[in-house]
Amino acid sequence: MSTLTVEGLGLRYGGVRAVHDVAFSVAAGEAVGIIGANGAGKTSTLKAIMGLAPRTAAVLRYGERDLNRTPAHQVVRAGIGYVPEGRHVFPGLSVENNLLLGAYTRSWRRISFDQVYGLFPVLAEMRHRLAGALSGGQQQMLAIGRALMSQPRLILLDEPSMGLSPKLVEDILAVLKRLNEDGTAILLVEQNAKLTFEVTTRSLVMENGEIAMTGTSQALRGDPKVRRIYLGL
Amino acid sequence: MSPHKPHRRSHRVWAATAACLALGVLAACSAPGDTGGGASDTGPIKIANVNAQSGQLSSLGQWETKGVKLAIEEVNKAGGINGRTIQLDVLDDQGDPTVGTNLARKIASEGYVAMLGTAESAVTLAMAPILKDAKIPNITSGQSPKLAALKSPFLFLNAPTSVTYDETLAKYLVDTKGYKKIAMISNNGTYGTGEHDAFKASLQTRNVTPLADEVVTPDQKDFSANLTAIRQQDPEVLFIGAEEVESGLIVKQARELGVKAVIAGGAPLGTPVYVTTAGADNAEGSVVSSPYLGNDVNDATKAFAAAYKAAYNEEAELHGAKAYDGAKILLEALKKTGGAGGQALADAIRGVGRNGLLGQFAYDDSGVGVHATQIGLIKAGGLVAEPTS
Amino acid sequence: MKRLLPLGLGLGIAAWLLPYGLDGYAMHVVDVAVVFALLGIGLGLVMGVAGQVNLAQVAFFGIGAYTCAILTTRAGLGFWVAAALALLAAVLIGLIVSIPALRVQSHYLGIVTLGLALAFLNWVTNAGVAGKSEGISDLPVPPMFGIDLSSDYLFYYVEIIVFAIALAFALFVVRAPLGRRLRAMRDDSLAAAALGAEIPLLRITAFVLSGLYGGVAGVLYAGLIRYVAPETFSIANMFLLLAMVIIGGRQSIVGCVLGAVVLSLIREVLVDFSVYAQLGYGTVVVLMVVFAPTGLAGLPALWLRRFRASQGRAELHSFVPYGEARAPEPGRVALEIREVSKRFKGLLALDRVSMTVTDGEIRGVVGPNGSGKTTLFNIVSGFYACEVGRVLLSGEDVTGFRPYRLSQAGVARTFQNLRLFGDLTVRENILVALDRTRTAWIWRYLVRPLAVVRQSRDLGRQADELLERFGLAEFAAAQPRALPYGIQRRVEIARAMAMGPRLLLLDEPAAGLNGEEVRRLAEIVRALRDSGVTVVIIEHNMGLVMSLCDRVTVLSSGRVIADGPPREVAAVPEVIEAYLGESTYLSLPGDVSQEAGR
Amino acid sequence: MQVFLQTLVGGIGFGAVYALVAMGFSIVYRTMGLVNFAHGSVVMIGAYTASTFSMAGRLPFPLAIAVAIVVTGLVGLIIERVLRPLEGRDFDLMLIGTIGFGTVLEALAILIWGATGHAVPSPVAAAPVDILGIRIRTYSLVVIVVAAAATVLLALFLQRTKRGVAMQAAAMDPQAATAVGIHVGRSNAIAFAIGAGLAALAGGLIGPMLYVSPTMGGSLGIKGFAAAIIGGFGNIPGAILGGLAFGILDSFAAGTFQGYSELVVFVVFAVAIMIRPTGIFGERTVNRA
Repeated sequence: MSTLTVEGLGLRYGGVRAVHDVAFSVAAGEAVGIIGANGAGKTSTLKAIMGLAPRTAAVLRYGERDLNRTPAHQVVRAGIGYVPEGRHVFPGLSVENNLLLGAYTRSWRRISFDQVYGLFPVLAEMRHRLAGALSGGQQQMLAIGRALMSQPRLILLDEPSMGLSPKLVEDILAVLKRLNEDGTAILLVEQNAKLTFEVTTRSLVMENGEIAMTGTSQALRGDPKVRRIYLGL
Repeated sequence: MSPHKPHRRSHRVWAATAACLALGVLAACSAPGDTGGGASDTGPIKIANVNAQSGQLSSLGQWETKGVKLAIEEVNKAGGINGRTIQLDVLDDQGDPTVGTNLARKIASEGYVAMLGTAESAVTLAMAPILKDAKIPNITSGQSPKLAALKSPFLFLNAPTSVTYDETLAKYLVDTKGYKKIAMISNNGTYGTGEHDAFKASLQTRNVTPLADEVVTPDQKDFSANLTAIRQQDPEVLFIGAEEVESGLIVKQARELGVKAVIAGGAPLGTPVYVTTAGADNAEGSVVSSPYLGNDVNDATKAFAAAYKAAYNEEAELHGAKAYDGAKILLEALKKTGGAGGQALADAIRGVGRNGLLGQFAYDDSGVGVHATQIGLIKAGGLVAEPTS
Repeated sequence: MKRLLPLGLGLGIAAWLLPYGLDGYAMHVVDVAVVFALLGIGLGLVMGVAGQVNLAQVAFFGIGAYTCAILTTRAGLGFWVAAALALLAAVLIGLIVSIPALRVQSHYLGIVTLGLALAFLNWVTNAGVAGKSEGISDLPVPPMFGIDLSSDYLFYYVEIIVFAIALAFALFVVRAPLGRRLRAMRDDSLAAAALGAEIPLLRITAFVLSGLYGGVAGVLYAGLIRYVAPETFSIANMFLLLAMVIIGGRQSIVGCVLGAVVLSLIREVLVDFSVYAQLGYGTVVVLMVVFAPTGLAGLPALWLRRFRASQGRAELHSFVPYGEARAPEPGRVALEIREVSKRFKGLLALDRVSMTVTDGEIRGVVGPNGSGKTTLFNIVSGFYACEVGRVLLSGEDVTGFRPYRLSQAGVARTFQNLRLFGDLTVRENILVALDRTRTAWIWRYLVRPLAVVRQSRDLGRQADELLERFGLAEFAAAQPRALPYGIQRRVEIARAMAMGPRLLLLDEPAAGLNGEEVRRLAEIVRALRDSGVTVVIIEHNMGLVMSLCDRVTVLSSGRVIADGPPREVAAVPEVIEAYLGESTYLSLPGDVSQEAGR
Repeated sequence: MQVFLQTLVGGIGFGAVYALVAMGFSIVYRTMGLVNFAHGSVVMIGAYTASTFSMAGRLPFPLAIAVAIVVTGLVGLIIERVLRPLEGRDFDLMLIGTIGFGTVLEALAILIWGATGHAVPSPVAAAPVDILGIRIRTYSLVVIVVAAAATVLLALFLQRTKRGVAMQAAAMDPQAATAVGIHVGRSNAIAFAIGAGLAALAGGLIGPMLYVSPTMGGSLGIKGFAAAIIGGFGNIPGAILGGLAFGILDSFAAGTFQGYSELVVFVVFAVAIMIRPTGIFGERTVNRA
């Protein structure tokens, strides 16, 4: 089983230091959260892991695989699925094509949509619609479904709750829990602390590109310092 | 910034201005310019052949150059003129009049005694004033009536002007064949415009008004609209004033659209390029007005064609023959002047009465030497003389 | 500049003496090269300096030459009268060709201008007055006090004098405030507009200038060759001209001249190998574009930069507060936003947002991602039009004003992702903002150049003062993109302040700054407020917002969900929900309202 | 009426070719955000290759076109590789770079095939179809059918194949595409090669309608580009419609304005672009903002 290990991760956009000296790990089957206010560097951390932005890291490995030396389009082949912030489905393609692209690294001959359609029945109904025509919640489901199509052992989710109604957030929450129970490791980036704490066992709090706190989700849930970091008090 | 500096700067500016003025005076006193540059009396005799060797019109230019080279090599093999060899320099005008004027200056300042070419009337027109000032005779392959209209004593044509071509054509079509329903299509390039004006004038003298007078651009690809308008008039003859390729395209599309008229035009219609572009079937029967109808008209043309074939391994055609004639006339004149150029050479050219490949040359004061063309027909993909009735 | 004077003088003398060493043909080649150099300047101005892809330069050239030819041969005008009218015609055509530039840019503009150049070519090939495809020959020799200008040698002197004046004027314009604005527009037209540049007028100006230079080149061509024909103004020659400018360096006028002269001469040398010449310059253009986009003129700078990198580093100094402070009028409203809504393709980005900012206030605008903060700024600074609602500045209705008008009305802004003019130095960035004159002022460049020089010097002094105040003096000559991010942020604020605004909008000014830099930023913003500027600030760094702002407006999903002093706002349940998740989650030890009350 | 219809038919025949050229522009622009001004020259190379192989090489015409598609595809890959460092950095510089490439290709064609050009016999010998006095060239029909087939095949490729779907995805959202495992750079290169291949198809088809010469790419390229813009740059159906519109406009202008047709065509084009810069269907492209 594979563990994601991150040490000394840094990322700059132009001259901006977005992430600095971040270290953590996600064990196989574990669910870890990263929370923090806007601009704290959460999204950048995920992008850095996926290799979607030029990064520096002392250690960046997933199991046996050195992600530091893996080109971005190969990361998914290591068994890591990614749900980007703002969903980023392919708007001009049908739902089914979006899902198929999720399985880009696999053969399309014997592909099954069962798992995804089982988790999100609504996607089965909409399978021929263009992804751009879906509602925000459906797009979020599609983005998660797309990531699942690669049959990842670790899935990185970036703000899956953004812009969704409480009911939909609950649904997503349930799905994430189920996935985790089935053995998929989760790294969840959220601004919504409550949601994060419900899904994860351990969380990191980021502020200004650095890790400000770490602890079990249980402990952080009661810590007023978390709120201060959020509201800048 | 200290307050003195601007002052000092203004001093400098003054100094500069003064220097410039001084230089200006110097320049006015002794203007720079050529001291040498004239043709020398020893060494090879330099002749320039200016033609497009690159660009769209280079096929024409390359034919002309082949004809010229052939003539020069013959003379050089025979020992040159007064023991001096002829040095032929091929200069590329790229079909651009500006480049042409550059080359005219080059010719004037680098000791050339005469110039052969170009095939492009526009380029020749641009060069003419400079060559005239430098007193350098030019035998051109252009055929625009405007060349003759210049009446430059240093400009000669190695072929008839469009007026002659089209007068012959009109005479044949209207007077001989009795066609009255004639449509015209011509492009607005130099050649096309010249043909258009000359043929229309020839028709007018015969009281024939063209049924249609379509003008196209040299770049045009689709002639549906123009040809359909022509088809509706149901003409007996379709006159084409355009270069080889465009003529071919027009004829091809005309036949496809069901225009059955006899195709008629100037020299371009006598070329293989026209025939292959139009397709041999479509070109069949085209009436061509040309001073050079083929390689087996007489002994002279046969000899020329054989030499041409030997040198370049391809069939001789009009443009090569034209240029050959022009070069021969120049060489004959040079023999008379003993290699000297200038006014003497121009006068000598005017005095040459060559019986050439294109006919009997006799220069008038407009610089035109040949005053007649013949009618030929495209038969089985080749040009043959119209059996005179 | 002063060091260049002897060099220029030397070159001038060399140019003056040049004909004495040339034969007639070489002289002619040089004459033609000078014409191309003039064309190159024109293309450099419009494309390199103003960033407008113009493939109709050769048509401007043609207009100049043809007008001259037509008026002298057909209308019988004297050469110089015709020349003057030809310039006018070229300028007019420049004006007409600039109209598409007001609507489209980049490759669209490229194909439209190329099409218009073809249209021109088509017209001269057809029009009887233009001599059709044979062109017009026998243009008169330009008269010149008895000097025979039919001699290429003497004509050269006319050319070189005209060229010197044209070059000097181009260099003057590029270095003067107008050129700076044009370059700013090229680098970032949005930011330039926010600094008060009237973009449409500037684009027109660029085309008019290139028309003028094309016209001058055309007139000289007509006088030199005394024959015009369509082929000279063909697309092939347009691409050749383009190659000259790219190889020489489009952003540098001297580079354009260099490219034109070098390529003209090379073309002449290779005249009998024109295909290889074509192959050669095509290849060089591709290589230049990939490896040396600044062209020949940029090479020294490219090498110098490598050399300079190893030298000592400049230092950022601390900000010196403004001495004189304008006391805010209590209660006076600086900015009022009334019920503003904005919709993007069905998404309601702003939903009846209202807020009132009083004079001398520092107002924070916060909210989660996508809550509409930047949209609000874009409406206040005129980048977006709002369908519903009004924006009032000190009581004056400015709804729907263009950015430059708002800038003139005293609104300055910075951008979330820094929009400094990358190819301008720090000092020039400041200078662009300092220049508050209207673009219409440019007639003075022709009529009263000295007034321009005086104004230019004035602005320079102010810029130095401002750089000093913001502690940026040592970076004056640096290009912004070479500077650390924190310094770039400071430059952007200095640039905004250079406009002397009443209202300053800061969009995430602390993004990417470290703790010390954030502290200094807070100091600067306070000092700016103290000097009488009202500040509205969008920020994610809540610590900064809480400590700096007098009041905070919280947006969520395009609606205002709270408005008030920071501590009060932080206690509003909706705010916490918007930030942390559900509000039920707050009922935790140490109730927020208690904490806020402390 | 007859003139009108015949002009229309003629315009459509050439419009189909413009449409193919415009499609090449659009697919490259849509996937890479690159305007390839050398496209016209690639068309010319395609025309030469196809005609040379069919005439001198005595290959059957469709096979010769296939060879030409391979050749221009390679040319496309080279252009893409050389200009790749500029991708997403400086749009105008890329534009000028492709103009440079156009110049180079033209010079190469002159060196290889000479400046003169050659006529290409029509591969279809059948007589024109006559419908109520309207003549329709058989070869034009062939061109229209092939163009339509190419469009359908391209659409099927983009919609039904893994590579095609992935190419669209790479164009819509390069980052998300990378995250699912698509090599975006390679995908772009293939798109460029397909665009260049379309150029060869257009060139090969137009050879027998015209005359193949080194300069033929110039006006084809400009008109194809203008057609792509008229239809909505980057939009495949737009390219088809734009191509046909441009062909028809060209034909009618030639009939009505004679020698002045080009002036009219380009002025109309300039005005149309100013009124609606995004063309008929709106611009479809990767987001370059």
